[in-house]
Amino acid sequence: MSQKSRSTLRPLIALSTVSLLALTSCGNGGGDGEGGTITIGVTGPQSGGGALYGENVEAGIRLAIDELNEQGVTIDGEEYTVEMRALDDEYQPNAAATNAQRLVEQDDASVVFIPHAGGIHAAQEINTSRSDFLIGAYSSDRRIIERDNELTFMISPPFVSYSEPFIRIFQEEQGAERLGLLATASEYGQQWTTMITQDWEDAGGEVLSNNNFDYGAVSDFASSVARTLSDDPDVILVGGPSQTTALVIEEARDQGYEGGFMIMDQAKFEELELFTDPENLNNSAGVKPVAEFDDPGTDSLVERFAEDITEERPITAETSLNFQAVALVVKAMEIAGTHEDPAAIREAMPEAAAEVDDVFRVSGFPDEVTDEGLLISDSLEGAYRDSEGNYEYFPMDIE
Amino acid sequence: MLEVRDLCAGYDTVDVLHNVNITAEAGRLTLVLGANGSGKSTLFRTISGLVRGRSGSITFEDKSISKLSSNRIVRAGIAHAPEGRHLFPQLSVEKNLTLGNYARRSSKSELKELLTRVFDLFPILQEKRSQAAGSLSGGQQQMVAIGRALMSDPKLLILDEPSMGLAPMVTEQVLQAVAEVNSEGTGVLLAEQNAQAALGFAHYGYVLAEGRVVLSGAASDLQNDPEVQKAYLGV
Amino acid sequence: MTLFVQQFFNGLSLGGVYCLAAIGLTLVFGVLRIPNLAHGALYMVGAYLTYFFLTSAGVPYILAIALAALVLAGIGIGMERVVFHPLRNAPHTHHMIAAAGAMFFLHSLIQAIWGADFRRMESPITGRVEILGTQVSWQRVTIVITAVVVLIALTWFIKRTVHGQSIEAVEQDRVGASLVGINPNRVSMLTFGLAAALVAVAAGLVAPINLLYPTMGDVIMVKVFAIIILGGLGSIPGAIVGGFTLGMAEVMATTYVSAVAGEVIAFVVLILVLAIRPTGLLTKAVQR
Amino acid sequence: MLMQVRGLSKTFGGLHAVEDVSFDIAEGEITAIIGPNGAGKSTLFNLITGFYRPTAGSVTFKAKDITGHPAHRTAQAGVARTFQTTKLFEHSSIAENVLAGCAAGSRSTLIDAVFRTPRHRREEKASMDKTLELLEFTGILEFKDEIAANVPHEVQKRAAVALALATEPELLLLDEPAAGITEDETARFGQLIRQIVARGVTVGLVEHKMSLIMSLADSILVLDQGRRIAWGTPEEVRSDPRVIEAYLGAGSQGSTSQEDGIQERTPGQGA
Amino acid sequence: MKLTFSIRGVGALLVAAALLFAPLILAEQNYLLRVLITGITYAIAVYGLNIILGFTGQLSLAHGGFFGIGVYTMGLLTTDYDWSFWGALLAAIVLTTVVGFLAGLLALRTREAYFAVFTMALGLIIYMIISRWEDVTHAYSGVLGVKLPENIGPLDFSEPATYYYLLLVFLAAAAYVTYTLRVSNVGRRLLAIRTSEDLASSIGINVGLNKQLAFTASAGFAGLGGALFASAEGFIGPNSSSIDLTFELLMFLLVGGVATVMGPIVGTLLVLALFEAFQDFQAYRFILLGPVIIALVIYAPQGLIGRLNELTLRWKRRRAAAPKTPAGPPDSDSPADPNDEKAEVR
Repeated sequence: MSQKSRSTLRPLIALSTVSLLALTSCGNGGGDGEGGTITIGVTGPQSGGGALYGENVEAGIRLAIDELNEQGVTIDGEEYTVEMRALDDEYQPNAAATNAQRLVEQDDASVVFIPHAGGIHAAQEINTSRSDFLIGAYSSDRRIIERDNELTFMISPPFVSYSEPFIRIFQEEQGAERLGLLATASEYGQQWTTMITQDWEDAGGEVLSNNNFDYGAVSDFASSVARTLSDDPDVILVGGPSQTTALVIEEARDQGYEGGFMIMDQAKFEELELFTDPENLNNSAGVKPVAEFDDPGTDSLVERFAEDITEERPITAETSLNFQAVALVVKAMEIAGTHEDPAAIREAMPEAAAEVDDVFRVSGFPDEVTDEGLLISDSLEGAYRDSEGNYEYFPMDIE
Repeated sequence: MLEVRDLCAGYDTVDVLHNVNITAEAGRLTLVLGANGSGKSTLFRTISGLVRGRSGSITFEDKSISKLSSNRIVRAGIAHAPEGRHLFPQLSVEKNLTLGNYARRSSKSELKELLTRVFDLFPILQEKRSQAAGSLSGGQQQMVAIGRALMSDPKLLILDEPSMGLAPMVTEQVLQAVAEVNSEGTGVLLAEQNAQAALGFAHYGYVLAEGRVVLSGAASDLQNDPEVQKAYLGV
Repeated sequence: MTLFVQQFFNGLSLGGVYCLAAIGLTLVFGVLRIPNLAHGALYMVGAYLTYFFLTSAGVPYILAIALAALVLAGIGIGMERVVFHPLRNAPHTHHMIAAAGAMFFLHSLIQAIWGADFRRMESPITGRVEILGTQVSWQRVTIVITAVVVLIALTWFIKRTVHGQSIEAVEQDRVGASLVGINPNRVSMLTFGLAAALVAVAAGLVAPINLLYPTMGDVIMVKVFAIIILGGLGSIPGAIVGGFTLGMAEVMATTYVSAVAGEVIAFVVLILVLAIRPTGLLTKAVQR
Repeated sequence: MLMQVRGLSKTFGGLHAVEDVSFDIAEGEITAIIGPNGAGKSTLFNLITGFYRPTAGSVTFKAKDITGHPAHRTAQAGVARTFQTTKLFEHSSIAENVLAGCAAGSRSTLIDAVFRTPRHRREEKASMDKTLELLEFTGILEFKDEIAANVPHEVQKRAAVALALATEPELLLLDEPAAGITEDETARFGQLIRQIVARGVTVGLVEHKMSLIMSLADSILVLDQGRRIAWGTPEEVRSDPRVIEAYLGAGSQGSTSQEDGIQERTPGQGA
Repeated sequence: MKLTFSIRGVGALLVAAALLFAPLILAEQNYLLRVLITGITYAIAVYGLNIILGFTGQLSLAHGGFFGIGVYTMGLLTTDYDWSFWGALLAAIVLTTVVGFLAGLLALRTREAYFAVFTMALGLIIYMIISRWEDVTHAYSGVLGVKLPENIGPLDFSEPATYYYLLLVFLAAAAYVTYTLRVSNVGRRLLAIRTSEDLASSIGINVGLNKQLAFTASAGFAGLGGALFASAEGFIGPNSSSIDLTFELLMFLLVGGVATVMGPIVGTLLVLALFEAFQDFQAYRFILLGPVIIALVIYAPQGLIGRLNELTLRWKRRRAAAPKTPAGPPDSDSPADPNDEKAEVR
């Protein structure tokens, strides 16, 4: 009897020991005292369906930090090393907020990067009240800056910026009338769809049946594609994760579709090209590939991404925009003379925008940081791949 | 051939068998009598490895089988047609029968021979060979159960109350078949409530009551023994 | 009309994949009475293994699927031994939770090995064929043909071979099976191995028209549960009929109603079936 | 008559498990149901206690028709039962088992329990008293804190009776109460059954151990192949040729001649 | 019996004291307080799960869904419809209870694995509705600005510690109800059903009705937990109704101990602490945690508290010089089923 009970108890003892150890280790996760380290916090999906996305964001932050440390960071006359601490939130809003608070309290982070709208919203519930930290919001959901949260800056251009040039290309230049809807059924896809539907109709076009479906949950999307094509559209809105988007485009081409695609900004041309025959992408509008920018730092970042992160996939805006944002925020710390006061850092950001080193200017570096927290770049462009497979770039107004 | 010595067995906190001693000779028909609840089924289930004995020994052809699993025991030559039959109801009669040969893995021709033997014994099964076993009448199901046990070409056939739930005429038929199998040289260990009918065929008999052997003897002797009646009716 | 024919083939290929995935689950349930929640994770591992053999090892496509099936069968057997065998006498709750643990483990493991990236598995089978006036890709034709071939082979295995028969025997009567000399332990392992192999084939077939990622099995698992409930837990013909029915229903609902209808139809069917006939539509009333 | 059973039948897919069985259970008596394996005794039990719904016939308890009532209503009406394979709440202590029997009949709701209303406290007290009394009555008080699965079989048997008695039945139906216990234990169990009757609870039982039945029962119902073949006092039943035939097969006349070659064995002695 | 209770009582008191003083100890550690707050809202839902799983033995996989209904009732009513926290809280409980009742009518016609699969489908449908019915739930956009409780006199619930104590009151209520269930006739009726439905109905327990009530109450608790969660978080999204959540709740319960009083809270906080601790393993923590879950189920299925209860009982019995323990059943591997022995003809 006693033998049996001992063996049954063992896992429990192990479990409680582990958890006790873990709890005590929670307490001393912080930096090595004042002066030495600046911690940049990140909470994003590292597991589950969004893991790759999270990895890309982290890559940008890590590359920026490496570069910064090479150059040296001096705040108020003192040398600092920048560190990244990333936690997994599995794309869950409440987990993101919890992580943010943990990063702030236990790792002394004063800036936390969050790459999804839900997590940003949840963190905004606490970042000016229960805790005190600056949110680096990587999401193009405009509500983020409309909440008047003083400690948020929005890294990616709001997706509304794409609507006007997209419609211009297809409606005005090509005379397209019938718009099919085949985007992912996520929050983001729905917002995009609503926006495009309204703008397209306002511009005099016809919007066909909504065939949005969850790119992550459907095992075979041929039927949604077929249904969209049966309406005979001139152009189709697609978009979600690049890889799935590529398959949707390919399926449509395979089923004989020859019209154009408007590609939501979540998908990137450089990734799409990897997952389907690039010819399938002809006559599509979307986000300009990072490598196509000719900003001063572009080439070096592309190279370093391939060297330090991976050669298996190309660098995308998820990496480059966060790369830029980290540089911006650290520069703001230098200008503000503090790495601990989020409000001061935020306040210094507009000034910092002009002073960031060229090596961090990669893909439309922000020229301006608005009062509400939007990073605006005059040089940001969209991309159109014509029927020959050549890219043309068009300017975009961030609004 | 089969020797059960001082066997105790049961389930969980229930002891069913108390020091049971039984011998089944090769080629003979050994009868185990007893009212229900007397432990016949438990005895058989212990022999065929479905229940582990708590103590005592079971040897078959001088080898101990008390630690073997039931598939090993079948391979050793003991086939058990259990109470409740435990057929594969949705499989055809023929499938049920061929599965009976599972442990033996006989060659095709041997299999055919065994099958013919069963069909000779129970001609009705040949007619119903492709029907689902579960759709047969009780008597026919019992025939399938016996047939399935015979398909392993056993040296000892254990039959647990083959007459249960059967009409007297069918019982007669089934018992006749058992006698025939026995006369062809297969040892049989048979449990029956229907003592009189079975004693007519048997060579030797044991009477179980409340998990103990209370009587044993040549079948002819048991046939008119009032003690048998006492064991059943508690007179 | 072309749309219908097109969708019919889509439904057929989807149904074929569902079938293969569902049969394993239903077999495991029939023999061990376990609803194996890790089945979707096995599907995912199967897809990655096919990917590995095809791209990294350079094995031809169909052979890659076969190899993946073989390896996954081993994993399935291991899972039976390590996770479910020790729990064979435990209440069903425990199985489900342990299976969830196994599922989380496999997700993490695959992510650790192959990363969280979406992966595209290019099928060497390209091009299209015209059937009844519509273009159907050879890959889909391959799916349907392979599914049918595997289903026939499986039926032959179950019905005609000794090992296959032992599965059916244990499913129908455990005691009877022991008495004819069938080792229930071995049948459990065999069933798990077979189930894993089948789900690997399903995954290998569908991978080229889909993407690989560590949580790719989550979606299919729910559908597969819907299928085996529809067909009756433990029933192979039920899983086949249920698989094709659901595949077809999903495709047709997406085409003629809406995308959301296609997504929810599995659950609606599930709830309706359980509400009307809790033991599944195609099961005969089982005697107690 | 406490309970009247008339023309009770039950078929399972064409098989007549119980066919046209009628008998009475008289108040304050012990009625036994016997028969060979598969005679339909347990089915009859399940029909009377509402676990099965009869195909035909009626069951009247205290002049009220309870035919086809679900099991819990039958129990609430005053018919308690035990099961063939002793059923207990095996992970609970013996006392908790009996308390469960008290709980079944209690009227108190969760609201009462949460707010500890007087009714709740009264019932809790009464339940505990009743439990202790029943454990004492069945002679297993010393096991009250033991987990049911761990106690000897005899104790389990008695606990099952205590549990059934906790529902305050007027009729207690015991399904093979003496299966799997030794002769001494069986004898003691017989005494317990008599004491139960002395408490004013009528007893019906299915049993194989003839020694117990013959010494205990006031009347015996004999079933064979689902039909009633005899119903009467132990003496009547014992000498009824149909009963002997059912048990021993045709041709047995209960001959008294004793011949040589028969070794009589005393229990436990072995070969 | 007295001694057992006192040991268990001491344990319970320790946990209670730890919870009570947590905000003081944690002081400025808002993060840990936040983990605790989230943990408590989950634990309340776990108490709900405990009622149906622990007391009637039916595995419900719809509880993530019920939790989600609570989350969204609170979330939507206090924002789009501008209800007060308290009104929305009541509505959340009532709505989940009603949904639970209706679902129970269908679900409880099935048992065991079927019940589990049925409720899983139910949970998924709830999730589908929440994540797709954009006009009402805002789907993936989520709901911003869920209200905290309105101040009561000097109590300012925007202060995390104050809100924490409010949650503690609800938690205590949930634990108390569970305790009461365990030691009262109502709970005994349910436990009876869990062990054997036949035996339960043989002693006059209306199995169907009691299961229905248990499932309903169980859903209600999940809704309460969800509503409190929504308010605590401020922002909610469809994830709070997902099947993953169901499995997390289940894991909390299993680690703590099914059918115990302290199990849900101890299990929830312990596992959450583990999750937080293993954050450094990031995506790969389940390579470790997966096997831990399996090992727990195999080696300690009664959970931490269940195990402790057993040990105290055994210790107590040894001290009391227990009556001779009968020999246990042999370690048999055979598939024998004692019921077969005397099976009646079907």
